[in-house]
Amino acid sequence: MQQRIDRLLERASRRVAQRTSRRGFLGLFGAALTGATLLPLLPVSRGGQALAEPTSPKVPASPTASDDPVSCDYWKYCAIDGFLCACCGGSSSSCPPGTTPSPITWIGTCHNPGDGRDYIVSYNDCCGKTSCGACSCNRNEGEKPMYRLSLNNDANWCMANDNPNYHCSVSVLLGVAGQ
Amino acid sequence: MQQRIDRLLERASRRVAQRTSRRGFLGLFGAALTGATLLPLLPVSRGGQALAEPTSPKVPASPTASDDPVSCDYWKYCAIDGFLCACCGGSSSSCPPGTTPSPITWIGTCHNPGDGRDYIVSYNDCCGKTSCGACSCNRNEGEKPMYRLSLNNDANWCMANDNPNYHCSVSVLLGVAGQ
Amino acid sequence: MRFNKTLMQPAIIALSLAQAALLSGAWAAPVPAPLPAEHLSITQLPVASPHWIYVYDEAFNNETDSRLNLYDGDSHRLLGQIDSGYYPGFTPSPDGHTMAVATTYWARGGHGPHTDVIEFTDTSSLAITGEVVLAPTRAQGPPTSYNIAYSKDQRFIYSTNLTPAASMSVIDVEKKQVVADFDTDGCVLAIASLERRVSSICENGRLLSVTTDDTGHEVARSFSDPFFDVDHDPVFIQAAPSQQGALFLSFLGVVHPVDLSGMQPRFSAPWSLVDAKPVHHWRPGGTQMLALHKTLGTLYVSMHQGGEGTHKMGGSQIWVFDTNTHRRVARWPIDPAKYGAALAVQVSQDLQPLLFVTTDTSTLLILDGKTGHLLHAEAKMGQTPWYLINP
Amino acid sequence: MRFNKTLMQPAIIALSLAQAALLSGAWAAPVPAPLPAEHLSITQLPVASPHWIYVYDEAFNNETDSRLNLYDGDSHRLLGQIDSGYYPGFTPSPDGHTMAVATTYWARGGHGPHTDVIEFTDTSSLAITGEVVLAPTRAQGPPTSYNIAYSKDQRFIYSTNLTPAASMSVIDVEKKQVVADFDTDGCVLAIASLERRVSSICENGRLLSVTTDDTGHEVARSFSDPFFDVDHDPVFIQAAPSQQGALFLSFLGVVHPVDLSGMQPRFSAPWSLVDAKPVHHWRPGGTQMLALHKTLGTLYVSMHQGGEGTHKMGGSQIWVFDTNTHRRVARWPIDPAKYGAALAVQVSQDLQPLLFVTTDTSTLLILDGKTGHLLHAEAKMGQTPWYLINP
Repeated sequence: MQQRIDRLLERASRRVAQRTSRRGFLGLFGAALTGATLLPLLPVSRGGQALAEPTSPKVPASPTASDDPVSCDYWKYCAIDGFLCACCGGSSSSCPPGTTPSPITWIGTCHNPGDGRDYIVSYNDCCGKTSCGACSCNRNEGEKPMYRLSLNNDANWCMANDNPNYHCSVSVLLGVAGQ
Repeated sequence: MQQRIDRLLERASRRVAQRTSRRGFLGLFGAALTGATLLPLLPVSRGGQALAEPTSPKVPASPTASDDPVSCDYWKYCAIDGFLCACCGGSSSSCPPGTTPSPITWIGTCHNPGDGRDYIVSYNDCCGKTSCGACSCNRNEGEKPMYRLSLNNDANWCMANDNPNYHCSVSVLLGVAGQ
Repeated sequence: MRFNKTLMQPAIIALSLAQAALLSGAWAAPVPAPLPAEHLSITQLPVASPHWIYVYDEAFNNETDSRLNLYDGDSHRLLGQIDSGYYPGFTPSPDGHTMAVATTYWARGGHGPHTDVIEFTDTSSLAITGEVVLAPTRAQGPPTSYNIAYSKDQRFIYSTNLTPAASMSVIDVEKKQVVADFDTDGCVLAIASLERRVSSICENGRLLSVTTDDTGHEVARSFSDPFFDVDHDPVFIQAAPSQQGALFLSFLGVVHPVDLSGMQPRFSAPWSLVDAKPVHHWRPGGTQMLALHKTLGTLYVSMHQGGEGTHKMGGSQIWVFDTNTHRRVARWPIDPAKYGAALAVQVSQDLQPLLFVTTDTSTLLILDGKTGHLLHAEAKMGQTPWYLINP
Repeated sequence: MRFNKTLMQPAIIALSLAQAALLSGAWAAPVPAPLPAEHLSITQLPVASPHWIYVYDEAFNNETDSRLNLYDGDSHRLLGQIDSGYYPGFTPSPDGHTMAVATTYWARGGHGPHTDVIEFTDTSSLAITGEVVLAPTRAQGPPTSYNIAYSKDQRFIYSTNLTPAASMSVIDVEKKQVVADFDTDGCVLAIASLERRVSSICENGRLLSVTTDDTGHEVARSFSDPFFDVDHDPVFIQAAPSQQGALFLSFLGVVHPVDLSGMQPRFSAPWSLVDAKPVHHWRPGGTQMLALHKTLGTLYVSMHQGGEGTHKMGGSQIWVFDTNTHRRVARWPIDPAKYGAALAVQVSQDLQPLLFVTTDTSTLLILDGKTGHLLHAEAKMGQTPWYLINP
């Protein structure tokens, strides 16, 4: 049900994208993603898919590693693909100095072993400098191909930035999934 | 004596470079380097320096390797620094398809173990595509710092090409040293 | 004092050594003629071979400098390089004479104003012969065979846009200009068929097919029925071109043959690479997990053992199928400890096919396409060789 | 049939697992509050530390994408990146607030028209604040501290040209434009001294020193006597800035102190790092083979064992000298088998100095500058970290 609503809203925002100017659309979507009040606008969570087959070898095994933001095993990174900004001068949710966050993102739902909850995570790219090159990390829980864009981590999410050059990726906790 | 003459000629050509347009100069120098008749115009040979201390660990040890143009130990490569064009679609004396040879070069004198002779070698860069990346090879027999430009392999010798992008390096036999 | 000694001593050694060398040379066997002078030249490519392969190196740590490395599977030599910029799309022309590369460049390396462009490279000289500047809306995604596509008559190129709004630009190859754009209703990629039709994959599992006229403009469009389940078992976008259209493959290993030779796309019955026993957990994965020999009907798939979220994981085996019988005919192990895991596969289209495999440790493996015999392993094929293109 | 099973089975597992998770969660210990939402932000650099270091990565396999990585020698973290294009020159401004990078860019990645430019980056934000376009004649050579130089009063930048004719461009930093050019008679590099004087090294071992006026134009020039022997023991161009000028070092390990604080360059007596016994064959080598702590007078040199032609070979030991007494005070081994050979060295200029060493396997080593104790080894510092710059 939530899935269907989210899908509808996602389609609506894509239609907005098609009908408005590129920059106008970005302003709108950017605002939606930084304001916590707009959470229901987010696309479908990955929780369902992530549970669909529980034997993923990429699920963090060690509780120690899973809280370390410079480790690919960090639980928030369950659908990240790229260089961890925490290794590039930023943090797990902050872009390195001199780069610009992407206003558009892909979305994941990651399980926090610390409190047993699933969280919705926005994966933003940080843009404007060439590849950071440190801590390359590719995890794909619930990730979908590019035709399901909001769940895809292959597309260059810097695509809509003034400078679409990809530098690194952050994961931003938006809230508990399903609330 | 030869050294002094070569030095004088080198200075003369550099003065030409300073007094004529960049392109005009290149045409002249380029012709000098492709025509075998202009050999005496070449800068000082590296033979003297190469003998100055005979314990170089970079001297080709195995006669097998020293005849292989995709090996850094090839005797002609005694003062090469960069990617071997023979690994990049060219040969030891030919640029890869779609690249452009540099009309200006640095010069070495290499000992051929096959006939016991020292040969003057012109090291040309091949230019116009980004770094080949294959067979990186850095040998420096008789190599000098950038203020002795014609004996220096650090400068980008694509500098005078329409496209100064360095792709790989070749070694071109010009003749026996000292003749 | 100390200073002078350091300088002088080697000079003395040098003199005596030089004398020794002269003496020993004088008493040796008959003197061979000196080697002749060489002439600096530029290598010309020989006639193209079906055993050539373009290895796409994303150069992920330096992504503005991706390139296509042309490699000869018989001589085991690099033949040359086509620079391909940032997150490119690429496709050879139907006649094979041109490689089209759609890419992005900046005025200042990786910053300053940027330009999207399609560049044309002559595949016989590897020289760029022209370009068409695009609107700065080009889709920047993973390498596929379908980021851009020539129309079958080679007159137009279809190029995917994503801003994130999805659309298609049509480039007139002769006029070297963008002649049309149309919205794709959220559908992405460019799969050409008929004379001038292009199909895209939609988020609901349908195909959108748009026909263009001889000015490049849309004259008809239609949506197919959904042919796969996006939520439960999506298809990879790295489909393999087939004689009739394309072979799609799902995350769980289900083959979806799509026939684009008629007025409407036709979907044959899906069939699975794996049996249903979940204990096996064999799945396709990587960056280009399947390759099809079009005339022999042989399908090669990079397979690994893993669960949900492992669809980009490299393979430890290449599974080989007869697409006529849907039977697996071989399993060829790749030694991941020795060569890395298999990320991309491609097969030459001649009757003595070579199977090319690149791994996550940048090794290019060459296997006999009929027997699986490992013929060659070439290390250090760039940083991240994620895609393989037949010439 | 087979197809359906593959799809359905995981869904059943999912349902039962989800139920199990819910149940076990319901009976667990007191429930902690959910983690709060995070806000996406941009990291601000803290106040600069003398223990920061810029690691220059030439990215030799992708040379159009070189970069300066800013690294904290205390926290062992990357702090950020300055893109530096192709074969750059670089220098921090005298006040430390700006990093100037002279580099080359192409309109199409690595082809098309190219532009030489000096870019200015604010070292507190790592954002580019401006640029000056140069004539396309910029010297493209190895990294040194002297490819470009600020005048000591920070008003001008001197930038070396090589076409191969050698000249110098003068850039007005305030006006952001090239204001003058002068021929350097074949001499290269830019070593600033006095208020507005720049010196270059000549092929005969002399220094050319040119004084410029407040419009950037040449008003005086002079040549020094030769201070080293170009043919028999040339000095590296990777000299170390000293309090009075620069410390040059020769291939055979002879130190040539140059004092640029007076109206004419003064050369102190050369002294050697090595004794005269040729059996040792210890020599300096690498890409930045020496570093000087200016106030402590401590000199660090990367040393290896080798003969003629090994002057770019990385070191297996760091030799430490007191430049006042010319005595070697320590030999610190670097384990080349474990970390690679030492290509570049730099020392922080504070009184608890860190010695930074990069190796030919892209490792950054951090040693206590007084004891040589290895404090940290950071692997994977880019492709080819060939130079180190204090902030």
